[in-house]
Amino acid sequence: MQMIEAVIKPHKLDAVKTALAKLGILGVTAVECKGFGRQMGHTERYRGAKMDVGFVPKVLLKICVKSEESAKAVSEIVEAARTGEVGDGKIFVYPIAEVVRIRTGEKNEQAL
Amino acid sequence: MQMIEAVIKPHKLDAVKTALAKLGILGVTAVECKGFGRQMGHTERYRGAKMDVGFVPKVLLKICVKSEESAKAVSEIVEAARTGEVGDGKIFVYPIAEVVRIRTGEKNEQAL
Amino acid sequence: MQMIEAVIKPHKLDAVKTALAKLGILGVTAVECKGFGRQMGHTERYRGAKMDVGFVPKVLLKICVKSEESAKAVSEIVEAARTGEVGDGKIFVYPIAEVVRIRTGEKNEQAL
Amino acid sequence: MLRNLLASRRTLLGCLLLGMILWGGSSAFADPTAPVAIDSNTDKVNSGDTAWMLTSAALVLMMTGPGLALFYSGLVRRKNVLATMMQSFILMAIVSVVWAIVGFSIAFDAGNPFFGGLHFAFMKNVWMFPSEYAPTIPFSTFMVYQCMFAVITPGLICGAYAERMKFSAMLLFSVLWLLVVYCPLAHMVWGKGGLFNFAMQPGGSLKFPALDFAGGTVVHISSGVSALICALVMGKRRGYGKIPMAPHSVVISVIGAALLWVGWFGFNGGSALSAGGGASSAFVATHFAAAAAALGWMFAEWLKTGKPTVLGAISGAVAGLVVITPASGFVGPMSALIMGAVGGVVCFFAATSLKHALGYDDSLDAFGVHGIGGTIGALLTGCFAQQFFNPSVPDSAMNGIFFGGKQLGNQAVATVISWVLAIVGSFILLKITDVVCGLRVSESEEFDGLDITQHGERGYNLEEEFGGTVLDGGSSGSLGSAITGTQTKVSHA
Amino acid sequence: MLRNLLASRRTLLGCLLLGMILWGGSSAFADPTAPVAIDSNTDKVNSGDTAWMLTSAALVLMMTGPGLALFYSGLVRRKNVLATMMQSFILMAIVSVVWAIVGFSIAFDAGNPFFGGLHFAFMKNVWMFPSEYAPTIPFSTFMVYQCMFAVITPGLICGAYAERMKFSAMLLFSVLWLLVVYCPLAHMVWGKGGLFNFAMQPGGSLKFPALDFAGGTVVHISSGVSALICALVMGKRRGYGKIPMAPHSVVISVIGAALLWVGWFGFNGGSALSAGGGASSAFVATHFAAAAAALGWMFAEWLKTGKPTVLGAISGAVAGLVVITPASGFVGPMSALIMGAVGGVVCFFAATSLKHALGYDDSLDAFGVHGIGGTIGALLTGCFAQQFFNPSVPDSAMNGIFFGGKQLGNQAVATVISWVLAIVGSFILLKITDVVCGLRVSESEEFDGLDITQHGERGYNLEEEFGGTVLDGGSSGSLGSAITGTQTKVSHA
Amino acid sequence: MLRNLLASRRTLLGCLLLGMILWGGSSAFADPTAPVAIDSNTDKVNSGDTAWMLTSAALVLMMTGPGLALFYSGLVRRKNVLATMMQSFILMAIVSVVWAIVGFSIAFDAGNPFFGGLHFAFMKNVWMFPSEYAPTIPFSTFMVYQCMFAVITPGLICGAYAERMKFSAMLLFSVLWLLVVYCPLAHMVWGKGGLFNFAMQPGGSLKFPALDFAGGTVVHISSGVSALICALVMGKRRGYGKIPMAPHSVVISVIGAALLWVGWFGFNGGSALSAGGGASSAFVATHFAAAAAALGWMFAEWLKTGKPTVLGAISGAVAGLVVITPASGFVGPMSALIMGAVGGVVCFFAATSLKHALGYDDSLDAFGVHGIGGTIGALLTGCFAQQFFNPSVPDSAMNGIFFGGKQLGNQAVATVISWVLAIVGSFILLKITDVVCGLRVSESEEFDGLDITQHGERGYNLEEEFGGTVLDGGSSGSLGSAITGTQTKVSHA
Ligand SMILES: Nc1ncnc2c1ncn2[C@@H]1O[C@H](COP(=O)(O)OP(=O)(O)O)[C@@H](O)[C@H]1O
Ligand SMILES: Nc1ncnc2c1ncn2[C@@H]1O[C@H](COP(=O)(O)OP(=O)(O)O)[C@@H](O)[C@H]1O
Ligand SMILES: Nc1ncnc2c1ncn2[C@@H]1O[C@H](COP(=O)(O)OP(=O)(O)O)[C@@H](O)[C@H]1O
Repeated sequence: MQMIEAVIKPHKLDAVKTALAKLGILGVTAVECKGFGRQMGHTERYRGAKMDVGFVPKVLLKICVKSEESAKAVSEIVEAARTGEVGDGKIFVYPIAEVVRIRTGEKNEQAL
Repeated sequence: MQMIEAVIKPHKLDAVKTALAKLGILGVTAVECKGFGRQMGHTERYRGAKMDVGFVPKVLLKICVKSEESAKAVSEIVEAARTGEVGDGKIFVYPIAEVVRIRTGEKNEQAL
Repeated sequence: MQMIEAVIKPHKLDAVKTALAKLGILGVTAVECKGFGRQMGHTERYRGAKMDVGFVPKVLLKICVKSEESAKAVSEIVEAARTGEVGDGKIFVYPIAEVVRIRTGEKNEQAL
Repeated sequence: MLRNLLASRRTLLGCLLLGMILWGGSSAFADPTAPVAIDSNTDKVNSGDTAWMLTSAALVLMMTGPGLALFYSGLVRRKNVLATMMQSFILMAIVSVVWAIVGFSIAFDAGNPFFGGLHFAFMKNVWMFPSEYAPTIPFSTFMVYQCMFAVITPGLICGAYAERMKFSAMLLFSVLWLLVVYCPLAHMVWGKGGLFNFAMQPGGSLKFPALDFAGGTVVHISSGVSALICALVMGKRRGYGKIPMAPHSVVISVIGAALLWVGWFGFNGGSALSAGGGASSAFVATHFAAAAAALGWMFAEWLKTGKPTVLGAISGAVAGLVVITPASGFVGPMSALIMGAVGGVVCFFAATSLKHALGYDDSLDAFGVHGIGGTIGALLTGCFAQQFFNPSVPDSAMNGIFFGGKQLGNQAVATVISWVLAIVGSFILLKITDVVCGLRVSESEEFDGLDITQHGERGYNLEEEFGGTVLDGGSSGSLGSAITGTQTKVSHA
Repeated sequence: MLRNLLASRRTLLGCLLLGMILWGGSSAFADPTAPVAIDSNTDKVNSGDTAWMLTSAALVLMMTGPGLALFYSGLVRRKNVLATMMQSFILMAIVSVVWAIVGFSIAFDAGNPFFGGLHFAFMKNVWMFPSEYAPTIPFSTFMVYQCMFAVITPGLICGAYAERMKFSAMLLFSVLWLLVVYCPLAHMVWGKGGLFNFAMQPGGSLKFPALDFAGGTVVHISSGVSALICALVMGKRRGYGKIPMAPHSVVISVIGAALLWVGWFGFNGGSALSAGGGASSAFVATHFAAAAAALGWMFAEWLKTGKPTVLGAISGAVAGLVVITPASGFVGPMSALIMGAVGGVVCFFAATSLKHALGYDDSLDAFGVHGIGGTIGALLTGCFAQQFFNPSVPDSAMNGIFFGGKQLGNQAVATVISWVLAIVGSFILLKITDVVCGLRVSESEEFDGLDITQHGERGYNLEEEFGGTVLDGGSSGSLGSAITGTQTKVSHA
Repeated sequence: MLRNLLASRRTLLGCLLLGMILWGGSSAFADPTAPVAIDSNTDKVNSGDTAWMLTSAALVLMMTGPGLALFYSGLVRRKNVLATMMQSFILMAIVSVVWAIVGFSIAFDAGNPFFGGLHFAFMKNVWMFPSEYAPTIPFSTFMVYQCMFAVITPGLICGAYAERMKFSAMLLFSVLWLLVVYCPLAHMVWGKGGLFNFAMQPGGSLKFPALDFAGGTVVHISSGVSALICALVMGKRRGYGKIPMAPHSVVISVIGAALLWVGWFGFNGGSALSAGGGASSAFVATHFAAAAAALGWMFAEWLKTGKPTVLGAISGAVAGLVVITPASGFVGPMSALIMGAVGGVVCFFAATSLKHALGYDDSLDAFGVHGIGGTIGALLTGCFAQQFFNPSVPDSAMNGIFFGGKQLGNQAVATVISWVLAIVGSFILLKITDVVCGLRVSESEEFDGLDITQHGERGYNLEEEFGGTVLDGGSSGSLGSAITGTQTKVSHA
């Protein structure tokens, strides 16, 4: 199994989830995060003090999939999350040693 | 070493921490997250607009352990976090290449 | 490629980012998190009920780097994030199977 | 299950009996009281007094919403914030309606020493003409001012059952409590011919003229003691004492406390029912008592635990306001200051040491602050009252014991009777409510929070990015885009 | 682009024409009205009435800020919270300035049935002397009280275009709307010689004396109907009906609603322009209507959807306040209660079923609550009014139809004319604004939120740990550390 | 360490000397002033005036809490929100107590031109009888109204030392400052026989009758200039100018600003001490100045930086309120409008360009808004004042220079003396406080935030899910579950 971590623009969350659902992937864990990269944060001003926020709000998705599904899932995510502008985000794929479903204790592929 | 990532129900956090402490594992990093899966989010209504929240609040725990302790730790977490109802969550185990304690620069097993 | 995950004290974020920028590493994803470990949380009191908060706010940084840059990056982070007091945090290094830049579909080293 | 029901049945029977005895007994006391005089001459309406009383009425409503709503909802956990606000808000609505229909009449129509009659039911005769109660303002002004008191009193009890009571149960209990505990008590203390009324008692012999300027017994003892009963009958919140239940936002509690302080000027100052020396004197007493009590609680805590908390300071201020309530129109500024300081320190110990020693879960310390504070206040009024500050007091024998009077006894009687009425009344009504619709939410509902389970809403949606789905609403019609023909111009940055 | 412009030009031309016809037509009606009498004798100023009116003015300003600002901003998404507050706040500023310069004069100087003259422009003669409008208070008190009404009315419209209108467009539109819709309508209803004015109409024949105590037509119909036009002309928010747009903090909306309720006592009670039976009666009606309407909406929702929401209860209270506004000085307490209950239920359906059926995006239901509520209120006033409660009504024929009068007809006329004026006026002014500066923000600005794109700020910076950079400010000078010579002692814990 | 102490000793010595000179000098000026006349006839109490003054007192308290508490605490970082609120709140308490004991007497008892006597200490004679200061209201009303001014003034200074001062130091400094700076200045301006008092000066020759209607010098210059000294003496917040210190919630600052605006009607309008033309005129001036200043600041910023910020608009409104304070009872509506606009623009530059150029860290711009605004206001009063609007002004020579008078000179003298008193007084008192308990928290405390380190609390506990442990409280007793015998029925959903 592999863990796909995708850092995406927050408003693409729905599109990505829909795309994954089409592949039959329903389990996803999402984390709010802040991205630093090419895309710049905006500027704010408070009583004349100008400040640059530095980061851009992003969502980090974690999707655990069977290794053979991984490539397909990655390409679907790329498709769904792309706007073509800087800051669309990155996908990282990790090897996974084991997966367990807490409710049943099932392991690995059964656990997904 | 391995990194155990456990997505659990938030109110099980204390139980899991206690269980880990019994194994002598005191270091844990916790992240608020939102889970999408079999368990459904609740429904809200604002001025007649009914909306489904979609996600369920979860906590993502990251626990780095020695590889030989991993199996024990996983089974303890399963034990402590289980309610038997849908949405109890998942555990993912990752291989880890290196661990460093920032304060001392110690590496790997000494760093835990 | 490798994924460096660093759990650091929040106020060290700027120093770490600056250090990484010196190595030419500009892409970082940051997540708010809570740490449990040797460092203790503070105590609060509300109408005489004394409670221990248990956790300490931390920031989890994820930085994906080429494997050959990893060692250098880790040592720079250790340098920048250290205060010498308990709770400085940990660094975990994961192997990564694949990286994709969503905007372009570029893979692996080009995607960084 | 069955046992519970049986137990409840037995309790109910007992209650009914007790109720009948009370009611029956009350007629024994009944003197034929003359009806409340209403003067159809509006010339006697004084614009200054009316201006002050309308302002005061607005201030007292502001105490409940947003004052109390904020004070209490800041102290609960995030998942119960709306439900707690709702308790205050919906009481503004439902109590007012019940008050219009029958509550006001029970409290303020002439009747026996315990209940008023029904001449003012459905607001009959409650119009622009001044009444015997306050001869320089319209009777409707008096009524609506008193309405605001009736609104806040059951609102105070909410503090005891916060985070676990069913919304339907809370509605039912509050309405019953208003009719069975509040209105009769208000009648006894302020109503024409009431048991404790010192100003309008047409020669009754079995009376205990008590000094309660703005509701130490009627409002604070009644609600605070009932709160204790609620906490005991309902049991603790799940996890109480084991998991931390830190206030989700002391910030909004501070706003609430400050608004309570400001509103209390209407509560106590308005109880003079006119704008002159009496109102001014009550206003000053209120302010100094609150100030001294905030310091009292804060310093007591600082000494005991090493840190002066913000929650402590605001709780102290509220405690001081409670303590001074019955006394405010009868005491001088320095007496008020002393009463406040005493109140702040005592309530600190009540809400911290006492509560934890006894182990009941009065979530937001409605008893510790209002029950204890109200009791102290009623008794201290019997120590510090001075006819000098209130010429309407008929006799200097009603001075406090520190000023040569002997009022303390009557104050104690009024206090005890208020306690008894609150204890018995609340216990019975809780049991009735439990039978009718159940008091507590289920374990899983308590866990998920009242906001989502009772009201289907969440207080804060700060993480808007995680989307969700619109199930219904907003998508069927198409008027929004169609009717205008040409699309409106959208400027591009 | 070009087509749009052409279309706009054509529209503009039409508008101008229409405007000229209106203006021209108005002179046809014009009777030579005597100037507003001002009494240079300040002895007639009554301190009680003045106290109440100043208090009321303060209360009405509090309705806009923080009341309305909170009520509305709680209902938008987090990224638009400040922009929504700003709309209320900046109206407090800009409307007041326009009011001082010319608005008050247009509304309250004597003139023709549609517009006042310019005798009071730049606050000339608006000083401490009492006027014909309110002979017991300074004219300046009357003016500033009315100013607060002018402030809140365009503020109510904000609910319709929230989350998508450009700040510059909002400013321009509001000022134009004030001058073209609000001031004339206020003149018609309350101004000396106005078309609907029942109290001060010097013998005009083409008049429709209407009862609008505190602004059912002037404030609520005008703003509510204009809100509908805004929603239609501007189109829906992007994603409306597809992505959830849950209120980001019902908590602050509850605070806002409670403050609206409290402030409304000044709005309606103050409209008596003195502190006596009339103010008291309006105060009571206001309170009971709000209470009944909160319950009405809540129970209707509870029955229909299974859950009583907090947002429902507070919306209901506001609806009740709207409904009672025109009637408050003319009806008895129980009539108010019934009107409120009806209003709560009807507005519930308007803001939920009706809106979703038609599909326009009135973001915060300015139309559903104020448009519908105002209309119901104006008509029900024609059913429930009683001369008994307001001796200034000249004729018992102006009683409501339930009390033997026949006022309903005139109420309907006033309602229809208000609708027409609001529809035509708003449509034209939106088109003008669109041409001048564009109505809507761009798609990406709407996506990023108005706070950051229109104002360069964010409402909440709760995650302070993620740093950022200071680009400018605070680092150049060095006075802060240098001047004191020795560093201040820093204690170590 | 030692050097610091020596330095401090030397400073202290200097201070004592200076104090003695001042005190000694003051007796040189002293005319034998007649005691403050108190009229034991309560018939002269006017209910309308009293109603307005009590309302105003309530409004002014509301300015501090919740107004100022919200305005300031929204501007700090999340970790200091409660500590900042606490500063406002605890001043409501501690200043009131000091005021009762001795503050009021120093300020308002007759005495020399600099200090009052002690006839009113411990509230002696401060009862329901009217006084010379305000012959139509109880003296206690006057006292409590002035108390609210004493409460807010040190509260304004908090803006300068926010986010870094020790709580104990803040308490001590505020009390000293009240007695050494505020009370004497209030005496000079408003006290019988005070140096600048134009109305009640029994023939002193060395006097400078100054116009300060509601406290431009007493409240705003004194606090604003002291704030500057605080900022300079205490030094910058750590990281100032390097790490962003964005306001954690402009949302609550907007609420605060709106409440300040509303409350200011009591502040300025109430300073007429009666409800008539004077109050009305001050009310109107207040409103228009705030409105114009909000626009002034906003448009200045819009032009200069390209974006109109919400924080700018609300800061502007507050600046306008400050500027108009000394003038409000002496100027007409259009003068107020102009003064406000000027004030808004000037304070914008003071709080942005000036501060950043000089580099001191006046965290929340207490100096930029109150110091500069108060100074402008005092001087502009000498330009725009008109006897027409305030018949109590004895002589039309006291008109502003734009209206044929020559008051500007005296206004300048009063301004300069206020600056000097504030500078010297604050500097000395800060040094004393530093010696006694240290001014600043330690570096690590500043880093962790004042909420947790000074008060042991956090402002927001929004992430309740991360648990923690209850160390103490709630678990020992068992009354909560035991007493009721049978468990309460828990309904299952
Ligand atoms: N090396 C990296 N390690 C971890 N996260 C990264 C890295 N580079 C980029 N990111 C994340 O991806 C997001 C998008 O990257 P960015 O450089 O802004 O645009 P793009 O992906 O279009 O080149 C960043 O905001 C950051 O969260
Ligand atoms: N494939 C997956 N990848 C990542 N997280 C997952 C995956 N499947 C489930 N999860 C996480 O586990 C949680 C529980 O899963 P769910 O399907 O609701 O119940 P259960 O684990 O009992 O079958 C989800 O809310 C989600 O956070
Ligand atoms: N085994 C672990 N797995 C995951 N995170 C850990 C582990 N041990 C520590 N951490 C994280 O590192 C942080 C610092 O650890 P701590 O023991 O407090 O100090 P130090 O790193 O200086 O020994 C913790 O707050 C926690 O977030």
